Amino acid sequence: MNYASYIALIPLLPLAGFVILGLFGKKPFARSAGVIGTLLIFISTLLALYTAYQYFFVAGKQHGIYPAVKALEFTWLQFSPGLSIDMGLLIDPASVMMLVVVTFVSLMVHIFSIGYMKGEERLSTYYSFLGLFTFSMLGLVLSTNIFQIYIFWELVGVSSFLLIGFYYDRPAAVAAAKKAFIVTRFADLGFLIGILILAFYSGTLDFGTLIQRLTEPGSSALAQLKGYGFIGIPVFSWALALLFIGGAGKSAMFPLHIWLPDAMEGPTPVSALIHAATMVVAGVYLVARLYPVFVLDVPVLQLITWVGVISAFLAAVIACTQTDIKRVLAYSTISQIGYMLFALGLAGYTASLFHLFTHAFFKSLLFLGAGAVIHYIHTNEMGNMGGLRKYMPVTHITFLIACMAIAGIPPFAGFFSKEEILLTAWQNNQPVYYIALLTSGITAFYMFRLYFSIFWNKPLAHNHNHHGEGPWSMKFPLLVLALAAVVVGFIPFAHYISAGQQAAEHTIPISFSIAPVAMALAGIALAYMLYYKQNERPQKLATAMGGLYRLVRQKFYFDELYLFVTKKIIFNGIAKPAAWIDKHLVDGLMNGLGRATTGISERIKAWQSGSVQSYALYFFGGIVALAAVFIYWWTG
Amino acid sequence: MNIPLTHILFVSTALFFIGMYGLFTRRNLITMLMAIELILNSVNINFVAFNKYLYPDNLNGVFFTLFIIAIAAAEAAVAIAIIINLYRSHRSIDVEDVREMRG
Amino acid sequence: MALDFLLLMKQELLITVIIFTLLLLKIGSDLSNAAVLNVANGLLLLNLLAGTVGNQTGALFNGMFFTSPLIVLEKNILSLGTLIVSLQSSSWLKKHEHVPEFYILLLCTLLGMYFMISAGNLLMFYVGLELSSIPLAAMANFDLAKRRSSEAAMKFILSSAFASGLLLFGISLVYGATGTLTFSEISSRLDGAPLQVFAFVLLLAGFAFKISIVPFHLWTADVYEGAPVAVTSWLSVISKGSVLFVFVSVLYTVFKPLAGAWYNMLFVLSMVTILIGNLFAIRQNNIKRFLAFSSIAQIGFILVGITGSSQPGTASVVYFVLIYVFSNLAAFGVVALVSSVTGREQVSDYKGFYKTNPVLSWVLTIALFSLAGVPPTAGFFGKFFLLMSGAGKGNYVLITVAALNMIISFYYYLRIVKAVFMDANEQPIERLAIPVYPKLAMFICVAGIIVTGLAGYVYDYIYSLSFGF
Amino acid sequence: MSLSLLIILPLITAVALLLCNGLKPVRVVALTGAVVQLLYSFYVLLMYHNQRVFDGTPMLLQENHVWFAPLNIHYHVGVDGISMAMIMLTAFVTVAGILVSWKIEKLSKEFFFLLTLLSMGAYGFFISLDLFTLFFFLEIAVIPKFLLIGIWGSGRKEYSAMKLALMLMGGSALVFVGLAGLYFSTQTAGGEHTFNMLQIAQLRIPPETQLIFFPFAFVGFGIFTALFPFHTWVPDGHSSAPTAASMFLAGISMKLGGYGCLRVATLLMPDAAHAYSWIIILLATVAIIYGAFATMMQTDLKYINAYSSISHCGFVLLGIGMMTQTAIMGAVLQMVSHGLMTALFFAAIGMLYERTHTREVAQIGGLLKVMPFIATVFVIAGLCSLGLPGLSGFVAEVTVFMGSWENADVWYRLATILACASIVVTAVYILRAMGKVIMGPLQVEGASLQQAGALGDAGWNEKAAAGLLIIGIIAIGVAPFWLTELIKQ
Repeated sequence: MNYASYIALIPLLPLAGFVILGLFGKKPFARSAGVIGTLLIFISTLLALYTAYQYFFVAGKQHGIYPAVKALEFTWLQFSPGLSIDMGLLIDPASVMMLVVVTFVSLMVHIFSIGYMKGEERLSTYYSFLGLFTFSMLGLVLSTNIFQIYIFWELVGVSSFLLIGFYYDRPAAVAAAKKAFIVTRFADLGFLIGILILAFYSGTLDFGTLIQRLTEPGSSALAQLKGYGFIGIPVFSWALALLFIGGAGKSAMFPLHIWLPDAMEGPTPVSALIHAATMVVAGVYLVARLYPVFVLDVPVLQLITWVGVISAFLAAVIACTQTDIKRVLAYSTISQIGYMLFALGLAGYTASLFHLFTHAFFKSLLFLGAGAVIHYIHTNEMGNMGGLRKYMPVTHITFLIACMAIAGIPPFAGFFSKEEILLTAWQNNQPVYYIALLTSGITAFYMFRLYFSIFWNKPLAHNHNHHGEGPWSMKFPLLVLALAAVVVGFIPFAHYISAGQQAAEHTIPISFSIAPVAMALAGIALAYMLYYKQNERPQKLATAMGGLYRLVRQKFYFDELYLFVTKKIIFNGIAKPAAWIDKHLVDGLMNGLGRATTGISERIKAWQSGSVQSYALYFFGGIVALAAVFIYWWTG
Repeated sequence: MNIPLTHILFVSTALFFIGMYGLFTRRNLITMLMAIELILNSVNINFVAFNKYLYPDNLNGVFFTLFIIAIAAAEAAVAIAIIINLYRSHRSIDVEDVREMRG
Repeated sequence: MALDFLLLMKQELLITVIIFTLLLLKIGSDLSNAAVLNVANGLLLLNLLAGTVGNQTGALFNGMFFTSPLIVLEKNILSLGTLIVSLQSSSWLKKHEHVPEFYILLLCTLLGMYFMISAGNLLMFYVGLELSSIPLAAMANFDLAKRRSSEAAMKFILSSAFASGLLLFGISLVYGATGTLTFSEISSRLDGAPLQVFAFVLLLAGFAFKISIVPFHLWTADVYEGAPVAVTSWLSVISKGSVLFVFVSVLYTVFKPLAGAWYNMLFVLSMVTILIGNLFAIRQNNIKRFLAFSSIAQIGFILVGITGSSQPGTASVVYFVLIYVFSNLAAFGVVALVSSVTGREQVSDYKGFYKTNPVLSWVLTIALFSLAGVPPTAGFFGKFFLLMSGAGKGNYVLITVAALNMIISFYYYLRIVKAVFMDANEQPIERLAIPVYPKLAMFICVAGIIVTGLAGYVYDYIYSLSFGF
Repeated sequence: MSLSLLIILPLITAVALLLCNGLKPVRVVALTGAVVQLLYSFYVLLMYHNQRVFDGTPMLLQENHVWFAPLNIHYHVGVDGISMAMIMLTAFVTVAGILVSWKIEKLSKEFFFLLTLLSMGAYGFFISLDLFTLFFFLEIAVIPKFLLIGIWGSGRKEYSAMKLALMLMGGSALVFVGLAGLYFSTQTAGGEHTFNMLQIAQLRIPPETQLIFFPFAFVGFGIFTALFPFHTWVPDGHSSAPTAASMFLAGISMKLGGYGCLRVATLLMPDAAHAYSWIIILLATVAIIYGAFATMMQTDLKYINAYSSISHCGFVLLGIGMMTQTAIMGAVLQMVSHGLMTALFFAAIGMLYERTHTREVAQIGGLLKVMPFIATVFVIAGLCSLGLPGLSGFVAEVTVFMGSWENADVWYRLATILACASIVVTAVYILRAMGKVIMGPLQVEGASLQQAGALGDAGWNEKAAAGLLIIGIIAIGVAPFWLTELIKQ
């Protein structure tokens, strides 16, 4: 079966959008940028769906699994024989799934943006950046080679930077964009070094070969990796942990999560696309990609698990105290990705990817809904909202669906995937299970806190809105995504996507679902109590919690900690001395040589006294010295 | 009468250093010129003495002396002309007054 | 014999004829200055041309006088330099009352140099040396009314007399030690005894005085500064060049048995000379004085080449002197023109020079670059070969010191360039018209600077004539 | 059609420039010369490709003429992939440099003359196979810089020009000693010493000799490429230079050093290079990290780019010091990439400066609003500098890292990791500058918002210059395989 011809088009069409709108955005396409961009991604989406159809239903399984196919591959950069960066298109269940998710969500965001960004001066720039991002993300998911994934990893990073900083004249947006890029760059450093280690010992950068070389029985590469150590830890663990740091950075995992909430400075549709559905799950995807390798090292899996759990819990707690609706959603994203990661750490490959899949839909729906709200009311602050259900019926309903989905209320999508994850945790690690269960309760609470605050609570104080809920271009994506949030949970995910050979199809016992659903309902009930009507209770509660509340409200002072490290330690402690040393010591040395020369020159001026007698004396002295030295001391 | 060569060389060397001393200490330009003549004369004595004592079979040394005397005369002539000219502009033939250029 | 005599001594004879011609002109007619200049330059050109034909190796007067293609080449280089100096000084001489005398003195020194180069005997050498230096003292005083000119002449004649006294003392000791004055015999009788080394040191000092090796250099700057520019350029290029030629051949042939001793001496002297020359050159404000010290540093580099004591050694020294003639005379040409028209000789006077005199500025810059050793000017090749010759001995300390000293020398050459191109000046030197003769001289110099280096043939030719051991 | 034409064409251009009169002819002649040279470079590339198919030898299109027979000095030129890459770089940067300085009115004839002379030096240097020829062209390329900075520069231009010239001269003095040492330790079949690099490579200099002369050659060339601690000419020189001169300096001139370190020092004296590699790596790592941190504190855009050049050139030296095939390839890639990128960066800074008359980061902001093209150029240069995939910087850095990692020694690895870490620091300072100058609220010191808003965007010449360099950067970044194929031996 030959995929190459059209699969290559899936990422290349958005790229074409980027190039066309980037170069000619000003003159011919200033008005039609949105349509052009949307059209291209629409074709991409159709092709992606067709690919999925072809892959899952036409080609089907071979020997009980869906085969991994390289639709296209060429050498991009040859390092040494056997070691090269190859660019290719890898088609396997995970990548096809991601293909669908990315193109679909991207299409929705493109459509939504037509309405949302209307009147924006730099519309073509916006759409070209969206194209660049979509291209990069698609390249990332289709990677055949660990370096290819790194390349696109960086590219999504920069598109994220560009889009966060889209409103470039707002200092906050600029700061957020820089923060996002630098924090993820720092994580990517780990990724890069991890790649270097793995590549050196396994002698390849290709995913397939790499996995095969490391997992084959009696693998010499694995033996070497486990044999050598650095500071008492095997190189293998270093490599995987470093790779994971890369993933954690992109996925905003604790303690590298600080960039994601700030990233909300970008246009809201961008947040929906990049910071909810696609780019931030790249870390999960990376670990999933190399899952057979990660499985070989238990300590790293545990690291992943605990990072995931802690992130899930902490982010959920922080989300309860935030008042900026996009920030709440951002923390909820961190929390949900934490779920996916600890599921991976606990061998729940399918569960994790399933949650990734469902999360993409309901989270982008939440963001787009939030976008619609912001579009309507021109503020992000929860305190300024309330009673919007009357004005924005479509948004209200779809938002509610999404909230139910994320809270894990059956039969919405989130329920199924979260259930899988909790089951995995229950089976493998009980403490994690309990924390996760608690977290899911908190999730339901803060989501409904958000929901009630926006749509119920106090009535809208003054409505100076002249336009309605928004054009159809905004409502349509909400409806489509809401539909998806309802139905995608019913897909028999495990049938299609599973780790390695075992196609583990199992059903979850009904009895297991009782606890999580009960937790979720409890959370909702609490939110209802506190936020359904305007009242004093939340305030009182916050006061009662005192220091704890402040700690959480200030996000555990992570930003301040980072600020301290960068400003005080790196800036004042390293960079300033370096610049000083360069100016005064190193350059001073060079200038000093010059000064010394002129100084000596000035000092010996007196030799040239102008008196002919002293000249003769020097003359004679020269003879005496020469004669003395060369006749008596230095002969031969 | 047999004066050894060393005696004569001693005289010439003494003359040489007397000339040197004169050159270094006298401030009058003419006197300095005379001191230089002393040095040249010490060389002359050397040549003649070597010729007489060591290599009597040719007259290289003696001839050299003749040339030195002649050239010294020319040199003195030019030098005195210059000193006269110097006196015109400086109104002095003290070497210490003639050190405008230095450094 | 008669024909041999004519052929082998043709340059000396020709110069003598020219001297007498000029003498007769002086006595017999009252030609205008311009006419005298035309005649003199024509005769000098003739002299240069005569040097290029019918050359052969041979000795006259029982080895007193010796000539070979290399020697003829060396003389030709001097003739060329003389012609250039003469062309350049025309704008100064035109206003002077004693033009024929100047030429007579000049040519007397040239004749002295010829004899010195061709000398096969210490007596001949001494006569040539004196003939080339006594008239120079008179020439240094040629700006009769200027205080500094007199001072320079006084310093020169006293120092020079003192130096020749010491040189003679050395010669007398050599004579005492070997019993001969003939070069070829001396070298066979030397064995490195302390007395001989001492005699050599005295001789070396005599040479060192003429070519300004530190610490025998102190007269140089004062005399260069005080003397008229034409005389300064003559002193710094032709006079030095001639003594260098003799120095090399004397070291390589006569004092070959003392090579161990003089190698070490030159090793030390060259480093000291480069360093001191550079250090003094850094802060000079008078451009002539500056060029004096820079030429001292140049001598240090030449000494590095001489230490090579090989065929490349001789070749590179002769080659460098040729390049030095072009480079230094190009610089002096500009200085002479500026000085003769405006009387300004300070480095600071040259600020903003490029704005008013672009052509002169470029000539000066190219000359300075050549002196500094920047490609593609010939100076680069000259210095490269000198240092390579020195490196041939395997003494990399010397080479490294010399090479690093190039940095300092760069500094002061670039300082002038900076003044010319970059500095602002309230009263720059006005736009100067360049008369024909100086223009011609500059053209020759610049062409020489460019061609001598890039055309490998020149070096090949010099190399083929050279000798070493 | 021969390789020497690469030297002769600029020479003709230079002479033609001297004969020109008036602003317009001068510009046209200079540009025509550079463009013809660019086209001819492409032609040479083509010839090289064609010949390489048939001919197995590494050096192609050789020309060998005796220059100074007594010393066995030849005019000997030829190209291999590395020199071909450098020639293309030079051609690109030259055209861009001339385009950027289109508007220069002060002594424009001299300006373009010196630029052309400088490029001639670079071309000659890159094609030389004889150490003498190489040294000759190396020095040719020094003095024009002095004049360019001193006459057309800004700020403390005389001081910077002098510093640059003296330090580079110091470098070439050391190079000279190294070359002399090499020369005298060779002995060809005919009993002569030789400067011929191909012969020297085969002769195998005795290791003891290598140990003596390697430091001279390496440090000497190293000064040209900002080897720590001899890098201090870089910030001052670059920041005082006029735009085109900065582009030449960082884009071409610093590459002379890297190329020399590789070609002369390392490849001709491999034993010594191995022995000293830890020192090279140490210095390179220090340069990378320390340069990056020092950059963070700079407030002048040109200083930022100059210091970052120190850091980036550290990668070149690191690659050379690591001595693996891949690392060396990375070093060459980095030279080409950095050449294009930094030239672009300086071009962008120059364009900004021309309009805002300040280079202080604190005094300008939000320029994307008024000059989108220049701002975009700036962003692209910045992203290339911080190693974004798809632009050339990434390819080069990654290749250096991969190559460095091939050394299994722990300290080498540590150095590699530190070098990798610099990409984060690079991101910090690039984004800081970018965030302030390009993004944020519009601000131009000394101009009201209205005046600032009226500042124009790039003219055709600036667009062409930037476009040319960006094409190069993207061509390498998107499809590095053609370049690595070219470089590979």
